[in-house]
Amino acid sequence: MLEVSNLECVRGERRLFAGVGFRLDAGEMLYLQGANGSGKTSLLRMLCSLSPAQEGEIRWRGESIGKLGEDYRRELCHLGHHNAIKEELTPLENLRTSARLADEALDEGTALDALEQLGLAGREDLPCRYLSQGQKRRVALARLVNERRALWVLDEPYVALDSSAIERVAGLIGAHLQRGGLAVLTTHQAVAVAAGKVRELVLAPDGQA
Amino acid sequence: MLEVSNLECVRGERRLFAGVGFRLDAGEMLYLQGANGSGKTSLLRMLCSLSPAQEGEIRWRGESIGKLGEDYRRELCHLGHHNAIKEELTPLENLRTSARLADEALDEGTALDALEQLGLAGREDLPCRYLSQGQKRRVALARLVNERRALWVLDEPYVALDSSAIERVAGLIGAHLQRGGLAVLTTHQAVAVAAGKVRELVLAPDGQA
Amino acid sequence: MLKLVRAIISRDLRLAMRRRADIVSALFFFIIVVSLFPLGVGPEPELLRKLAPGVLWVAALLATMLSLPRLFADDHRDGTLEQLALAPQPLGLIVLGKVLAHWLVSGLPLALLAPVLGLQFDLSTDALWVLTCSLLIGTPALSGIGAIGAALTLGVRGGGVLLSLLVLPLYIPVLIFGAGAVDATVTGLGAQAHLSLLGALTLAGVFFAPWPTAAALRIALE
Amino acid sequence: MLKLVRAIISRDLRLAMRRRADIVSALFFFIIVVSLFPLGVGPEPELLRKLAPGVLWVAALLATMLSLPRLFADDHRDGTLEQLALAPQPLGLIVLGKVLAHWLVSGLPLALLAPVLGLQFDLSTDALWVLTCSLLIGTPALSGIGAIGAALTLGVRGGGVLLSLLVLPLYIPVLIFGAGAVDATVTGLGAQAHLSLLGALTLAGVFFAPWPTAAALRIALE
Amino acid sequence: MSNKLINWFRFASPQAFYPLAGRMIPWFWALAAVFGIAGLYVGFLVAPTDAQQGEGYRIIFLHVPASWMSMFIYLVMAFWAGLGLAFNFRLSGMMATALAPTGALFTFLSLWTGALWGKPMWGTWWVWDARLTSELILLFLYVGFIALQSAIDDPRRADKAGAILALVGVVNIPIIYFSVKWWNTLHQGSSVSLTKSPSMAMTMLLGMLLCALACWMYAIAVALMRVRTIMLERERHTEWVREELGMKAKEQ
Ligand code: HEM
Ligand SMILES: Nc1ncnc2c1ncn2[C@@H]1O[C@H](COP(=O)(O)OP(=O)(O)OP(=O)(O)O)[C@@H](O)[C@H]1O
Ligand SMILES: Nc1ncnc2c1ncn2[C@@H]1O[C@H](COP(=O)(O)OP(=O)(O)OP(=O)(O)O)[C@@H](O)[C@H]1O
Ligand SMILES: [Mg+2]
Ligand SMILES: [Mg+2]
Repeated sequence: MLEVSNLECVRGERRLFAGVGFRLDAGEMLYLQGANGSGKTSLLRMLCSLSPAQEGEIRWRGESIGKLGEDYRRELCHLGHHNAIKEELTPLENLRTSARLADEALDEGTALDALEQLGLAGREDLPCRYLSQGQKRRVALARLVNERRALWVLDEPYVALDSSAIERVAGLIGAHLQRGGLAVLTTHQAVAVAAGKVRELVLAPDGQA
Repeated sequence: MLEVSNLECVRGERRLFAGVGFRLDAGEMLYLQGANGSGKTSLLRMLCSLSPAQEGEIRWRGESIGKLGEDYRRELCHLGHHNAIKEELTPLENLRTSARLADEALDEGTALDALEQLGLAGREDLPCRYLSQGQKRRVALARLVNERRALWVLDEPYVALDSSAIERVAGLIGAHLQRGGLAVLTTHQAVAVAAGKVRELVLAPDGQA
Repeated sequence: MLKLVRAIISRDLRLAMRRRADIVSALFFFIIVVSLFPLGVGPEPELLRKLAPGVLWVAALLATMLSLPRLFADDHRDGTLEQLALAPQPLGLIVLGKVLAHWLVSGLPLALLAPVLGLQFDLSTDALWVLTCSLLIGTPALSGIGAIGAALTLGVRGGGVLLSLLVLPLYIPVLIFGAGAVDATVTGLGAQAHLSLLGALTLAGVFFAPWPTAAALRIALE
Repeated sequence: MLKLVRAIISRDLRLAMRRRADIVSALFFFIIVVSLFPLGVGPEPELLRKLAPGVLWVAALLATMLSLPRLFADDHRDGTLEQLALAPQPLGLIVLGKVLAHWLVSGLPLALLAPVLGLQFDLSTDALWVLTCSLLIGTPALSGIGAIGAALTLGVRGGGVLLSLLVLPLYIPVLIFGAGAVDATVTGLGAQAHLSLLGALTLAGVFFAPWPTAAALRIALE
Repeated sequence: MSNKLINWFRFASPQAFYPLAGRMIPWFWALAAVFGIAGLYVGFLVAPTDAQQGEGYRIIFLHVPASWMSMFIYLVMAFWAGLGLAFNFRLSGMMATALAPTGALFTFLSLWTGALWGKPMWGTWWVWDARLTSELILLFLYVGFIALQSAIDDPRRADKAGAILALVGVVNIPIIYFSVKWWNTLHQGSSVSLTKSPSMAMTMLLGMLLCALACWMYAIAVALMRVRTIMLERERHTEWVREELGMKAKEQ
């Protein structure tokens, strides 16, 4: 489904990586590894068509993602270093608004349930600015509970989470793969994801180009 | 040296913890644990006298830190969730400015050496906004290399770091303890710190009060 | 399509309600600037009446401009903008929603408050009417044009003031026709021509501006 | 002590140099606002000459005010402010350094630019001199007073506009004496009295303001 | 035909354009000097004193070409910028960046000479009429373009952001040009028929055209020089720039 070939990334005068290619099919996960600054985030942003690829091609269901445009974005769920939650809104509001903007309906019961799964019961109505670092991340991740889009691109989802939360998120990813979804994941905390086939890709330490 | 007794923290209408007490002597480290939102960051901020303690007392060398004021701050090094680096400045400039503001001299050679120890060689002169998440954290942590103040208060220093960087930081903390320093540390990624005696304190999961 | 625009508007309005201080303060800024000028200029009533249209319009313009940097900056900082850019719908529509919400929160209250302030300047009822109309018609253009500037300076260090630099010259025509309409009424000429030009500017501003804005946002995200 | 103040000033100046666009754009904002008012008011040269002192001073005030929100916000967001609050020296001194740096970057260039703009308004050489002097003497007070407002609104959502709300009324005395000094010169009276009052305001502003500011910062950090 | 096209695209790469520009610059300078001298000669020595305006009207030989160039350069700049945005040519962004300061200069000149002329003609340096105001906006657009580009340090991003601003600002050009027709303003609409005798109109037209050509050549020469500097700066890490600079170093 997702094919990447010969991708290259240049930042400033530094070539972060070149010739990166992989292929991901339904139910598979790519576990992207590499030292700090090796270009993982840059690669993920290219996958999301947020930044252009200098060289190489990214294809989704056989078509270049640049051409697909909105059709590609409709199947894509991205979670970056930032949480993309509003500090003024409560977790519940955050979750429902982000669903609405992604053109999905999410009723209150389902949303509450998702928050509870991430261990945020009792905090649904507290504005997010009062939450702790890890709780904010949990709110961002609660989106994944009802997310049915095919491709998940997750940049260090486990950051700031405690171990029980990490397990729960790993469980969500596993369930997604079992449903036939695809996932691309970076993390410095190796955590086993139960189901699905995991491919690994290691970005070589930089400074070699 | 550092004595904490009967500390209580209330946020909104929620009592995060109460009756927390511990004692830390030269060469010892406190490893503060607890689930997301259990109040670790809140506790550390109290230790730094950034927020007042509703109840209980914190003493340093036998005197209340409120009374000591500047004398206490002169012996304290705090690293929070935020990196406290300026995106416009280069790692080198960031390191030297923060030393200058802490009233310490840091010549260029030493600073470069510190950056190299954190694996930032080659990035000394790149404005920090271009650095990756982990590299930014490394810049913040490079301060620790030449830090000789007695008490280190570190809030999740390992976040976003790759495993080699984590080891190096753990080494720095170990060396600090061996020099007779004190450290208070929270992290969700259990990492062994080589030297020194480690006390553990677990904040009970919240929602019990 | 319309659903999305509505969703954005309702989200932005809700956020604005949470930060109500923002709206109230923009209004107070407006009031203070309007009252400040007579203070700097001197108390002659004749002079003041002459100043009124210009001062009111410039104050409205500055009040709008001050709220512009945050139009996208908050969303940018916390990563929401990235999510919006990845939404399946065209980004231009989302921007349109944000522009409309911005007007509801900044321009509309100003227009409604203006006649009260105009009273202090001893303006005639006619002139007050035209003032309100001109602000109602003209302020959406300010939001639209401002959005382009806000997107272009997004993430650029020192963006706030650079934004004013980019946007103020583009505001000049709106100011000329807006203040001109009131002036024309004060001096007994019809305001019709000015108002329809203002309307044209607004239509162009609101419906054309979102597209370059969306392009600029994508560039800022790169 | 002095070393610390110097260190802060040099750090802030360096940051300002990195974001040079900021300084340049503040100046352009000043220029644009000064040219904008006549536009709204009308082209009569007699009227313009009367307006000049008020317009120039108000524009300087607005330009200063626009740069205020970032006085502490950047440091707050990235955690530097926490580090500064934990520094062994009194926070008030650090604030003093930041206030002086802010003046060097915002007030000083405005004061130096003002006479050039005043020329366009057909002001006499005397009036231009007094204008520059009044700005040189008065703008530090703007930075000092502004710092209090910036600290009080730090981290408060919608702080930017709330800040104007808090600060503008406190700026009024500075504006009155500043514009008054120029006015007095234009009308042939001496500017002496106004200027010395302005000086007193500045001394009070710069050396008294850092302490409440420091207290407000500590509260903002809690 | 396809051959020609390929040739064109060859010069769209900085590497190929750099030496070409270098060879052309002296020619443009020379042409600018020739046209300039000729224009000034016609303008100051041949053209007769105006009956109403005295000698003061001769400022027209600077004012009109500067005004034309200010608008024309903006159009060219917007064209290059748009091209860069659409097709991602490296060269076009550089061209736009290189043109902006010259355009700003001419706009400034137009405003300045206009103001100087306005004092004797209208009795005031400045009025807020449509043409003058829109020309002032043009200056701010140029300045905004330059400020925006210099505030963004990634050149590709700077190019794109600048391009959007330039394209949005294009609406201002027809406003400047037609403002004298659309609104009833102080500024005169047609210039060449402003004098009475046809022979004088001819010499004036000639002088103005010569000055305009001189400005044109000057603008091209300066833009090419600037674009060469920009190329070296932006591509300083490529092989050809290193060679270029290395060769220079050896020559000296
Ligand atoms: C600062 C003030 C002024 C500005 C910004 C300005 C701007 C311009 C511009 C943009 C043009 C070229 C447009 C065109 O070719 O149609 C132009 C042309 C011209 N201007 Fe001005 N102008 C100013 C003042 C004046 C004054 C005071 C006079 C004379 C009384 C004057 C006389 C002319 C003439 C004769 C032309 C040639 C028109 C033509 O090409 O047919 N301008 N000016
Ligand atoms: N203008 C520039 N010049 C040189 N290097 C740059 C420039 N911009 C970015 N870089 C480098 O590009 C890399 C970006 O890496 P990226 O953020 O993709 O890393 P990452 O693999 O996600 O790291 P982390 O694990 O820390 O999140 C960094 O090494 C950074 O130093
Ligand atoms: N106004 C409030 N009302 C109720 N609860 C609040 C309020 N403000 C803060 N809290 C709660 O206080 C706690 C703050 O926790 P703190 O940031 O100290 O957690 P932490 O242990 O550092 O967590 P993490 O591991 O995620 O960093 C959170 O559980 C938060 O929900
Ligand atoms: Mg990363
Ligand atoms: Mg925490």
